[in-house]
Amino acid sequence: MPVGLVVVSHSRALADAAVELARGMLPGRELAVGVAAGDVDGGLGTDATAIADAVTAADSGDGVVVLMDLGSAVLSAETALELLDDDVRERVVLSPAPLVEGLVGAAVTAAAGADRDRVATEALRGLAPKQAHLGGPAGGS
Amino acid sequence: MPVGLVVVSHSRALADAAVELARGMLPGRELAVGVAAGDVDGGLGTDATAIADAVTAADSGDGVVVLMDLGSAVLSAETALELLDDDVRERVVLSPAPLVEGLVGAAVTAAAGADRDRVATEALRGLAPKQAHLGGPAGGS
Amino acid sequence: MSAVDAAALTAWVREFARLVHEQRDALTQLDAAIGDADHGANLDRGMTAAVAALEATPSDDPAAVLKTVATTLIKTVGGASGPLYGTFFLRAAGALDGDDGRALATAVRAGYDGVVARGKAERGDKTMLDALGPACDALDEALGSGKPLGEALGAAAEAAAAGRDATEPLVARKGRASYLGERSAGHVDPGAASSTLLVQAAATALAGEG
Amino acid sequence: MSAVDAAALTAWVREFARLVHEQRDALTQLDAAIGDADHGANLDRGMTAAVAALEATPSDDPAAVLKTVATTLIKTVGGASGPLYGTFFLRAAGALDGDDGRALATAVRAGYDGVVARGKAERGDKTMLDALGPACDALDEALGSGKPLGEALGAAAEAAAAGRDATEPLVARKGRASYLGERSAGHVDPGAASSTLLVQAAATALAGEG
Ligand SMILES: Nc1ncnc2c1ncn2[C@@H]1O[C@H](COP(=O)(O)OP(=O)(O)O)[C@@H](O)[C@H]1O
Ligand SMILES: Nc1ncnc2c1ncn2[C@@H]1O[C@H](COP(=O)(O)OP(=O)(O)O)[C@@H](O)[C@H]1O
Ligand SMILES: [Mg+2]
Ligand SMILES: [Mg+2]
Ligand SMILES: [Mg+2]
Ligand SMILES: [Mg+2]
Repeated sequence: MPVGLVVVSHSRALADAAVELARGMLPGRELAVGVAAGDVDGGLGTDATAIADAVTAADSGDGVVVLMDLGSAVLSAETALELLDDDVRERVVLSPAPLVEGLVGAAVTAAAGADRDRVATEALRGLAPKQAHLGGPAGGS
Repeated sequence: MPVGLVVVSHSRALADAAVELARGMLPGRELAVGVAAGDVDGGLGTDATAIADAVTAADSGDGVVVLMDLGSAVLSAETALELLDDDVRERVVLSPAPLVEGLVGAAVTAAAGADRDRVATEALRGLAPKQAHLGGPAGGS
Repeated sequence: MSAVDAAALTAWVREFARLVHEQRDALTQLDAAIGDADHGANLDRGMTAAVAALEATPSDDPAAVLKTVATTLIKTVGGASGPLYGTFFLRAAGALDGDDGRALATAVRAGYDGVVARGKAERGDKTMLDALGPACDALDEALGSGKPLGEALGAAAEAAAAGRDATEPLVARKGRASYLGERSAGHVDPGAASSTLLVQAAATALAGEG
Repeated sequence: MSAVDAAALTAWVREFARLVHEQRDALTQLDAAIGDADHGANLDRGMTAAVAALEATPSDDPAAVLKTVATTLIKTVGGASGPLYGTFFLRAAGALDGDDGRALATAVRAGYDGVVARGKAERGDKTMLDALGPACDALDEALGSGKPLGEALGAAAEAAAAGRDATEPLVARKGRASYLGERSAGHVDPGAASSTLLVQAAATALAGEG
C-alpha cells in the first residue's frame, strides 16, 4: 500500500482542486488522497477532528504525509496529532512543504511506492523545478 | 494603485480558491487579483495569451507579480512575456514562490501599498511561517 | 466546603459562553481591526456548541467536561482560536488531578503551556498569551500566599484584563494580525480579550469553590 | 524557381497538421507511457486550430503565417508542448528574413534556440530537442555543403527520426516525464515523435521550394 496523503486547507475547493491537479500527473494510476478542509459549515476554516479522521483513514500502516496551507491549518493539524492513537501518530509527518507543489511531488512519489520519508522529502523538493527554471528563489522575470 | 497580482494555474478551480483564501486574509480591503487558469476548454492546462491579457489588465503602471503552479504553467507565463508590450514586460515579475503561500504573502503586502519588489520578496517568504512553525524545511511531525 | 468538580467546571464553561455571546460583536470588532473580523462569531459558535455538548452528555468527571469543551471547540471554531482554546482545554483536562484550587491552577497552567507549545508565540507577541500568562501567574501567586480561590481568581481576572489592555500598543508577531506588521499596533488583540473573559468567567463561576 | 513564401509555409503547416491528426493516437499512446496521455490530443487540437486560423486570415507575409501558428498553439494546446511549439514558431517568425532555404534554416534554428531557452532542457534530456536539434544540424550542414533544400530537408527528417528513436533508452530530465525518474526509460518521448513529424512535413511540403 502506498503512503497515505492528506491535504489540509482552509478551503475545500482549494484542497479538491489541488488533489485533482496532482491526480492529473498520474493518469491511470490509483492514488488515494484524503482531504480535510473548510470549517464545519463549509466556510473557510479547519477542523482538527476532521484532520484526525482523514489521517486515520489514509493510514494503511505505512504512515501518512500531511500537507497544509498555512496559519491555523498548521495549528489544527498539530492539534489533530493529539487526538490520534499513539501508534498512528508516530507514522504521521506534518510537512512544511508548499501545499500545491509539495502535493504533486508527494503524490508522484507515493504512487511510485516510495516510503514515507522519501515521500516527505519529495514534497519538500516540490518547489525546486520552478525555482530552478525561474532562476532560484531570488529569481525574477 | 497597488501592484497587480496574477495567478496562473492549470486549474481554474485552484486559482479561484487560492484567490478566495488570500482575500479572506483581507476582509474589507479591496484587492484585484487576475486569474489565468485552465485550458481553452476549461480543462487542466494553461494559455499564454490568457496570461498576457490578465497581466495587461492587472498592470496599472506599478507592475505585476505573477504566481504560477508548476510545470507548463511556468513555460506559458514566460511565453506570455514575449506577447506583452515592452514597457509592460519590464514591470512583470514571474515569482518562483509557492503558489498558495506566496499569493497570500503577496496579497497582504500588495494591499498594504508596497512596491513590486517588496511584494515579490514577501511572496518568496510565504512559506517561512509554516516552516518556522513546523521546524524548518527539514522538519517533520 | 464545595469543590472544583464537574458541576463547577460546567458552570465556568457556561459563564464563559454567556460572556462570549454577550461580547460577540465587540470581539469581532477587535478582529476587524487587525484580523478577519470573525473572532466573536468563531468563539460564540464554538462555546454555544460546547454548552450544548455538555447538556447532551453531562458527566460527573471533571476532566471529561474539559475534554468535551476541547473537542467541540476544535471542531466548530474554524479559525486559529479553535485549536488554541481546544489545546488549552485538552491539556487542562489531562493535567486535572483533584478538585481544589491548586488542582485548578495546575490544570490551567498546563492549558496555558499547551497554548504556548501549540502557537509557539511568546508573551508580548500580541496574542491570547498576553492575558492568559499573567492570569496564571497571578493565580499561582495568590494561592501560594494562601489566598482563597475566589480572591485568587479575582486577582487572575485583573491580571488578564491588564494584560489584554497592554496588547494595544504591541505589534503582532503571531497569527493573522502579524501580516499587518506595524499597522497592527493601536488595537487590542481579540484573543487576549476573549481570554480575559475566560478568566473573568472563572472568577464569577468558581468564586465559592475549592 | 519557387520560394519558401507564405504559401509554402502554409503548406508545411497543413502537412504537419495532417500528420499530427493521423498520428494522434500514437502520440497519445507514447504520452500515456511516460506522461499524461494527452500529447496527441493537445497537438491535434492545436494544429487543427492553426490551420483554421490560417484559413480565416490568410496572409502573404511568411512571418505572419508562422506568427499565427504560434499564437494559436499557445492558446489552444494547453500542455507544455503549447508554449514550446508556440515559442518555436514565434522565434522562427521573428528570425525569418528571405525566402530561400538558408532563410528557412535560420528561422528554424532560431525556433529551436527558442525552445531551448524556454524549456531549459538539453539534448539528451528526452524531449523534443532530441529530434529538433539533430534536424537543425543536418539541415545547416546539407545546405552548407551546397545540397538543394529538398535533399537537405530529407536529411533533416532522417536526423530527427534517428534522434526520436534515440530517446527510447533515455531517462527524462525535463517536463512531466521527469517525475518518473528511471521508469521513464524504455519509451520514446512523445514530443520528439511529434517534432519528427514537423520536420517530415517540411521535407514533404517544401521539397520543391527554395
Ligand atoms: N500562534 C498563536 N499563539 C497564540 N495565540 C494566537 C496565535 N495565533 C493567533 N492567536 C490568537 O488567536 C486570535 C484570533 O482568533 P480567530 O480570529 O478566531 O482566528 P483567525 O485568526 O484564524 O481568524 C488572535 O487574536 C490571537 O490572540
Ligand atoms: N522543458 C522542456 N523542454 C523541451 N521539451 C519539453 C519540455 N517539457 C516537456 N517537453 C516536451 O513536451 C512533451 C509533452 O507535451 P504534452 O504532453 O503536450 O504536454 P504536458 O506534458 O503538459 O501534458 C514531452 O514529450 C517533451 O518532448
Ligand atoms: Mg479571525
Ligand atoms: Mg478566521
Ligand atoms: Mg502530456
Ligand atoms: Mg498535459
